[in-house]
Amino acid sequence: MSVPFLVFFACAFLSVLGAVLLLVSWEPIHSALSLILVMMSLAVLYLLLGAEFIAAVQIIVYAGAIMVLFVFVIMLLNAGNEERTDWSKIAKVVGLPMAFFLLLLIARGLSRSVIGATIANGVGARSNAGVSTRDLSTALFRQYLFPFEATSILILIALLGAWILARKDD
Amino acid sequence: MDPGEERRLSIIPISYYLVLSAILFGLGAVGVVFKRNIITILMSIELMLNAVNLAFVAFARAHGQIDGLVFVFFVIVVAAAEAAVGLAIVIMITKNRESLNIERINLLKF
Amino acid sequence: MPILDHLWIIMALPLAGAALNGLLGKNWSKPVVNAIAIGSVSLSFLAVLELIREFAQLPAHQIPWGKDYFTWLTAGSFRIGFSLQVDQLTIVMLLVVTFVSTLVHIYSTGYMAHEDGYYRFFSYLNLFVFFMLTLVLAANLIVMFVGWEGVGLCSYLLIGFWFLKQSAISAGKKAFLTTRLGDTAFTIGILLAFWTFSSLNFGDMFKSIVQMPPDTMARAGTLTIIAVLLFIGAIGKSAQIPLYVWLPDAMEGPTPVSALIHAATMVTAGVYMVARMNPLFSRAPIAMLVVAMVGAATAFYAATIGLVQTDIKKVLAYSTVSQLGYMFLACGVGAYAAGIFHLMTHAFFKGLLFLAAGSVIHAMGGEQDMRNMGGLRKQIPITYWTMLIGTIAIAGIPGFSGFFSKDEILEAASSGPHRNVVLWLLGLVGAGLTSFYMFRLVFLTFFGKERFDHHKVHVHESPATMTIPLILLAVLALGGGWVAAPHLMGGTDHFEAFLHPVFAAYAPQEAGVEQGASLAAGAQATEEIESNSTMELVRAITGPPVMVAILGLFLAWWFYIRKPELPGKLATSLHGPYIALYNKYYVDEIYNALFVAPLLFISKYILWHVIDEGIIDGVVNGSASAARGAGGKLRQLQSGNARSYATWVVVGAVGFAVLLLALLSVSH
Amino acid sequence: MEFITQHPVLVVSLVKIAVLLFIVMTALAYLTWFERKVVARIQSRWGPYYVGAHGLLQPLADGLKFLFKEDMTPPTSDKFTYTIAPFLALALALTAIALIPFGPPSVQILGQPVFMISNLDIGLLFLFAITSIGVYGVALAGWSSNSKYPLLGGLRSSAQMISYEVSLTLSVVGVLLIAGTLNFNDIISGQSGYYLHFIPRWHVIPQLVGFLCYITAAIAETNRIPFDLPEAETELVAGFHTEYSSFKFAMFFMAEYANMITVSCLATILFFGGWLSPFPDSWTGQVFLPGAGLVLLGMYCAWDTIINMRGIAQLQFAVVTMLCLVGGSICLMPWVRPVIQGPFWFTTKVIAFLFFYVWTRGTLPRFRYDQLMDFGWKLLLPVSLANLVVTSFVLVVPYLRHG
Repeated sequence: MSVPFLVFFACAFLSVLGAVLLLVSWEPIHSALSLILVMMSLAVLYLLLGAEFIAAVQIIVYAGAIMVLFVFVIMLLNAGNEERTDWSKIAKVVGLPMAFFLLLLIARGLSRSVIGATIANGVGARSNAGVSTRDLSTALFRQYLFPFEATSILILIALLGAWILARKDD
Repeated sequence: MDPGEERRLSIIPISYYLVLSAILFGLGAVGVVFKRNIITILMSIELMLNAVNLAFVAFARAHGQIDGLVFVFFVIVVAAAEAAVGLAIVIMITKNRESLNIERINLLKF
Repeated sequence: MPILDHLWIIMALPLAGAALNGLLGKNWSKPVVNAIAIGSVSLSFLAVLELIREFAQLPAHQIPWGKDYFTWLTAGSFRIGFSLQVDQLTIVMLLVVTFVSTLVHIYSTGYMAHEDGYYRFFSYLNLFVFFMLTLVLAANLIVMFVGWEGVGLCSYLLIGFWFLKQSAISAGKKAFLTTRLGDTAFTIGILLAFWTFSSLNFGDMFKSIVQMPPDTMARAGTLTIIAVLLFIGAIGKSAQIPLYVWLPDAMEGPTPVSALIHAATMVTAGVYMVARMNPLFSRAPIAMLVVAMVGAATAFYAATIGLVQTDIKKVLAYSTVSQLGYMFLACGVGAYAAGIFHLMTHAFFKGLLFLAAGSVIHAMGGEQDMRNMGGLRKQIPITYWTMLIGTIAIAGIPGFSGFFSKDEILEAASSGPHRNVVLWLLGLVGAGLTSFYMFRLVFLTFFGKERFDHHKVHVHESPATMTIPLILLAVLALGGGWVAAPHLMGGTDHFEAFLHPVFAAYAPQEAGVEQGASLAAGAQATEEIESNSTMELVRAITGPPVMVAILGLFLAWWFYIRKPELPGKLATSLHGPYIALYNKYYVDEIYNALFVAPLLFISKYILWHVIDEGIIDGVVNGSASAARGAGGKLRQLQSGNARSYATWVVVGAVGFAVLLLALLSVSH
Repeated sequence: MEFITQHPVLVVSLVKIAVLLFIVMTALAYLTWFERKVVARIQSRWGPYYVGAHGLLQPLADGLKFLFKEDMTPPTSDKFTYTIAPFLALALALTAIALIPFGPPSVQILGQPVFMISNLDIGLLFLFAITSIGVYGVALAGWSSNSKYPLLGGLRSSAQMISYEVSLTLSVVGVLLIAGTLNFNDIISGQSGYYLHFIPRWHVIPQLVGFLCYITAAIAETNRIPFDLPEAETELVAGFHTEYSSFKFAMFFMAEYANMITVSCLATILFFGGWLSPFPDSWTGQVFLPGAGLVLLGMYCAWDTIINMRGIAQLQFAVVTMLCLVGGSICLMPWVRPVIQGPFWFTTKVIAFLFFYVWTRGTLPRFRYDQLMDFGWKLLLPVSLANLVVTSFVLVVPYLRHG
């Protein structure tokens, strides 16, 4: 059992734990914290996969910005415990089984299907070293320049939208 | 990282990552369906996005291509935008309906 | 070679002007608008000059010089590039178009000074120039067609420029619809051409025409049909029988417009097209004959109507129609060069005449009826002199541009390869009539005693912006013909020699001689003239055309100066014909009865009430109500609970995943 | 022993961490002393004076006090969050320091650089990653104490940190464009060399605007005066840590100072050439500077001891004097001299920055909250953006010229 395996399973465990906590905790801020836990462990997994930059971005943007925003809003609205209404029937009848079915299905499919099999048999092994930030930026600004700009526009729009929505309507 | 470490890293089969991401995704879906608090539901969506990102990075690594990472980058950007707008909407809704419970917000019909 | 590589500049300049004035000009002062409009056009004129300089240095094998700028549309093998080309013919047209337009623009600044919608006028004018240049520069039929339709549009807009005048609006509509009639045939012709030659680039088309096995039924048939169809388009555009009716009414537009569009450039597009397609026409004898006949008939017929018109612009309009007839006659008898030559000279003197008429109207404060003019000779000398020159030119008095061109046409008709006595006679008489009604116009307007009252009308010479273009055009109307003159003095005809490659390139073998017909004639002439060139010159000058011209002049003088009461008597004695002529043979009325009324009936009672209201609306409303019903049922599904929606999404996702995995395992 | 040789990375790192932790902790403690002294001087007071000579033992006393106070937890608070918040804050603040190179990588033990714990390719990004989640400490503390003022303080601080983080990052991007790397050592070594043979090629010269933006945003990021809204006594008692007491409070306190140190180090690295000496190498005399400085300090202390000190204080200060003199003489040893250069300059610069911090605190009044936000979004952000744009254009121009 090599170090990476230990790291992987630790992080995997933590992330799943976080996800479950996110589901079961009634307090929104606890959900937020557990989600942050998930993100952190995913960041470590990205490092494990040699994607340093993505890991950093994951922390900065997700944990550092998005989740802070969530926490901020929770504090702002002073969101207390979630009301315990009875479950929506559809959710009870369809949602729960469906979700688990989906989960199992995908897991099974991945492990059985072409992708899962071939990659498990070491396509991953011939993958090169972790891509450097330089390569990533080159790809971003050459090949994917247009999508990149498009996303910047998207961000701008989101900014305006958020402003319009959240401002005091007078 | 030195090549030896590389080799040991790459021994972890990609399918592990994929299964993990599948599990996270499923949990996220469950959250979307079950949770009542709008904010929590948004979080569950973020969780699903994260799961997808993991799958992307894993694939990118498997095929030694950079496109997956680029896509993850875009997903993160979009997620940020989505969170901003979504939370703004949440604030709006709570202003109007004094409740974060999504079942109280049932105007989304004809 | 900058311009040669960037032909589009020539077109782009007026377009830019049009865009600027049209979009922003509303709030600009007149000087700015003038600067932009005139500037853009004159710049493209300069560009053309530069182009000529560069074109002169092109080696012969590179002519026609083509440029394919971008692929416009492709469908399978069908590719239309936005491609332009330059050859001698294009050069001539470009020169005429840009030059006359520049002058007309300058003139308009004076003439339209007091109109509102000033900027609108100029942006239309620029737009017209753009489309005209497109038409001329086009290297394939589609691009040409774009220009063709574009100039039609601009003519419509400009005829209806005073859109508060009912008559102007209807005139514009009439022009548009009538030309559309021709254009329909033109379109069909284009499609047929593509179906036949599987390409619409002039070069490729002509090549495949040449390669077609000669004298097969297929070839003769198709070529003839295509040619005739295209020619019908030309008939519409160039106001030939039977589609000439729109041109006289088009005089509702501002006079500069009449000068530019309805005399100098647009209406000659048909002639240009026929000349451009000469390889096609010269292999379709029947089509040629049709062209010639229509041309000659129009030339004569329009002239007769011109005799009795009293509106100064109407007279000019009919004379335009008849002159166009001459051009087609020339093309019809295979003397394309002569046709183009006449096109050029006509552009000069007819543009001049219109502008001068405009100046007269300006001076008379809007009066257009010649019966209320007279004796203006002294008050507006410049206008008088320029108009006189124009008249002499069109009448074909020796030494003036009109003489040379018309003489060449008639010569081609009489002694050319496709010689035909009837056509020649028609042309000859037409020439006589032309000189008669033109001098009648001059005499009625400038001579005799004044038939208007001074207190109402204050006659004044026009401003320099209007007179300078007049003078310039007068000079050209005077001397413009000499480029082709030497042929009469023996020696070769420069103009024709210049155009020769265009018409000789794809000339049919048997017609190889005929092509450069008048050139050859010129050659023979030179041979036999070696001995007595003066003799030849005399023969030309004292030839029948000149005789009839003189005769017309004399009759006009007799009727309107010597015995002014005579016309009235004549009108009463020959009452029937006079009324017929005066009402233009009732053609408009006939057309109304034949086409317009039934069309209205059909559209109203069948198309509107039955098809539109009944079927189409029925379908639309039906589908709408169906949708509403379905929606009413489906909306029960909407609980409004967002989570249930989310659930449905998840269900869909699961379904999709199942499908995906199934496919994967299948492919596995 | 062979364990060490097998896993040099592990062992050396552990040692380094331990040493650094010790140093940083001491530094934190004495930073408070430093601050109080300087502020006192600015207000023409003496500052701490009685606990030890010149109050040198004051930090120790404070630490003990914090340790022995009763640790109270508000009954209505959210226990878990309430507890982890201060740990989060301090842990993150200290982690950030682990990325800072205090000296050149060339100085090595067992093939491991001595003066830095980790040398990441994307060091800067990671630093930002860590500082960006530093918000949680404050925010959670504010929320979890379930009380009015802390909540407001937490809200304010998270809003403020998010706002100023943007300008902070943007103001640094200019430097990144010039340096073309995210690795600290490369950034620093990129600043070696001199304009006109004596002006050091530090990024602060081309990036002056960026530097000003950075330092402003940094002060705001660390919730220091004049941006210390989250703990504005006059408005919200003590802000987010109102409900905290004893050692939890001390952790927040240390976290704040640790953050100060971090941003000062970052400023030094990015704009002032990190451990590079300001003088050209040709001035060989400079290698004696550290030792000489210490010796001089020691002499001053000696004089002070003899003239001013009495009783126990005299004894204590004599020890200080000894330390200074010994340290100075060590630094003057030929094999120590080159090694000590890097850390010496680095710390000198950092101390200068810290002094600047304290100085501003002593001088400037506090912003109003709306002023703060306006300043952040409407002035700082546009300026740093403009700086970024201008920089990138200037950098691109040559490529444009040569195709």
